[in-house]
Amino acid sequence: MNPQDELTRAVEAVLFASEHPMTVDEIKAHVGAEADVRGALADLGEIYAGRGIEIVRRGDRWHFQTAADLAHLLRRDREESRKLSRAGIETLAIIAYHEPVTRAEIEAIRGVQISKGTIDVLMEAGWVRPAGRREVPGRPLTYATTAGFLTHFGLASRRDLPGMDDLKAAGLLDPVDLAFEGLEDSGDSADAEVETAGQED
Amino acid sequence: MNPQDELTRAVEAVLFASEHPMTVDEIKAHVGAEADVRGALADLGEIYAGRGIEIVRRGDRWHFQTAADLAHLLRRDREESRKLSRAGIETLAIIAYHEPVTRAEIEAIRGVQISKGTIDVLMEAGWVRPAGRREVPGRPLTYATTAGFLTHFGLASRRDLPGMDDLKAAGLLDPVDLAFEGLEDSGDSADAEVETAGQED
Amino acid sequence: MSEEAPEILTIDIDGWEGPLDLLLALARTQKVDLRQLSILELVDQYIAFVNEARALRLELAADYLVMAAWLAYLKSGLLLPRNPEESPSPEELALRLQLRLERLNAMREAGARLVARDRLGRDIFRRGAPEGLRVLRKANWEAEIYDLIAAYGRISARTRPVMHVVAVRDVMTLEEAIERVSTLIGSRVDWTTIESFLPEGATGTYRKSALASSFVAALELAKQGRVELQQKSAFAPLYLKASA
Repeated sequence: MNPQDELTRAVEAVLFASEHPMTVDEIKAHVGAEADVRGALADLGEIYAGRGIEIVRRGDRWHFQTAADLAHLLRRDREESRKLSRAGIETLAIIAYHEPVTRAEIEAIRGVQISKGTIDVLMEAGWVRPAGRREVPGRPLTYATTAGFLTHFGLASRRDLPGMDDLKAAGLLDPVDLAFEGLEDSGDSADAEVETAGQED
Repeated sequence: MNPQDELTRAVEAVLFASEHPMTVDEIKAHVGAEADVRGALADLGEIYAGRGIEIVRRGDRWHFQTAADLAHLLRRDREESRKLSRAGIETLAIIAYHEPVTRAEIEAIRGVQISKGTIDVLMEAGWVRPAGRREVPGRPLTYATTAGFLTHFGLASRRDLPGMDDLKAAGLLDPVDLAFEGLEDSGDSADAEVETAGQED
Repeated sequence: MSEEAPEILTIDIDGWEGPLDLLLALARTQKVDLRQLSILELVDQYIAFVNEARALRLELAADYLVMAAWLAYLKSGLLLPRNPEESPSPEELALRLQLRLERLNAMREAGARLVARDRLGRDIFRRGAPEGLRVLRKANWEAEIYDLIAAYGRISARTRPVMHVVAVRDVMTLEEAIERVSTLIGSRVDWTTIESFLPEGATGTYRKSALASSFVAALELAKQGRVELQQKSAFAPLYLKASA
């Protein structure tokens, strides 16, 4: 077996044995600092393509997991007992698509105050973290998602969030004020709206 | 992919996700009672031969494990440089000058009790060893230095340790406050001294 | 839910998370893209909903009523002849409402898609029984020979017996002074200064010592009635004479 194959075996074993997703540096700590770990991970990606187990990257961490199409054989319902509330799901989505985002910004989008517990539940699940303060009056705390969020929802990065590109292109991730100014600038102005409204009346 | 390959994938995923080694019947509970699980297990044995992961049978149960020859990668030794505490260095000095010496004698010389951990650290460092028991009531253990101690400190033998006269000549036996004043006079407080002198003029 | 008729919404009042949420649900019943939404129709839907709720004597939170009032105002603004002075214009307010609904809707749909994904621990699994990786920390203890020697010096300095040596100083003891003064006083007839009792050639600290001892000797002899003392004022010369 050539050295690179030996390394691939080593990376495979380390990642397989690990209880947590690992960064390239963490893997190197086990297989050697000089090793071409990225190359080995790419090899493993090919070896496991189409198998019952796959090697995936979530954020900057790698791990093995079962193939998605086999979920029906494995699905466990225990997790569903602590199902997220609608407020929880929406708050999580707003944080994920807008991060870093303040509580006030979340509330502005939802049009309703969020209870203290909603963000707590998301933090307890390990999906959301405080992400520093915004340098505006009051210095409000901002929130962002974690590596655990990417891992749990099977996202390689935030760019993989469902519909992210479409939402961005449609300006739906911009605040209302910004979107409004954009509409006025582009000539698709309030006047047009009035006519529409008038016609429909 | 043919049905047997599909089954092999399924068995692979089920076994991977299981928290315990599984019997053929337990695997069938997931992949179907009619499935040729034994055939799939045999296929997996071939697929994983020589890889970083292997599929093994223990009694009538099957599970994945990392290849035995890679077990050393799962353990990582990390060396950390740590400075010996004051209690540690003092205890080591007493052992070096008075060996063989009991814990009670060390404490009498230091004038302070020593914790159990202090001598453990010196033994872990490879500088101190138990050196038999003293034939007095209670038969206390005595301690002495090791060859590793001499090597680390660059000594040919214990006789190379400076004697009391040398220590005195080096100013190391001066009471602490006098020695401290000596340092201040010759050292960084020289500026302060000049100012004082100036004021007195 | 969005397919349901407004009448059914009335019995579901507790299910709404605020007026905006209710507005979005009502907007969806128009079955158009939110960009084509008729704000006037939405206002009518909302106000009808609130009125119906009141008719059924359902408790409505204050913010639902505030929204109803605001929407009624918005509707009149949109329908009445325009007042160019008014800012923001009703059209701008309507557009902003539509933009808010679009954004809430986008996040609601995104959230639904997010939680419907194959999720780790529910649909996708990591290895059930990983061996785990272990890090064995090995301390590499450091100490220099100087540290060792200095430590021993420190202990020795701290614990060795302390001997106090008093330097030998040139002094005249009290006994010596009494002897000397009582001998000399016999040979003096007149008052003489105490300084004249000091040994000739005595200087420095020895002279000071002799003076102090001679003074105390003079006091002692005076107490015994063998000497008389005389001094005109404080710090004036001190005179001695044998008692008569």
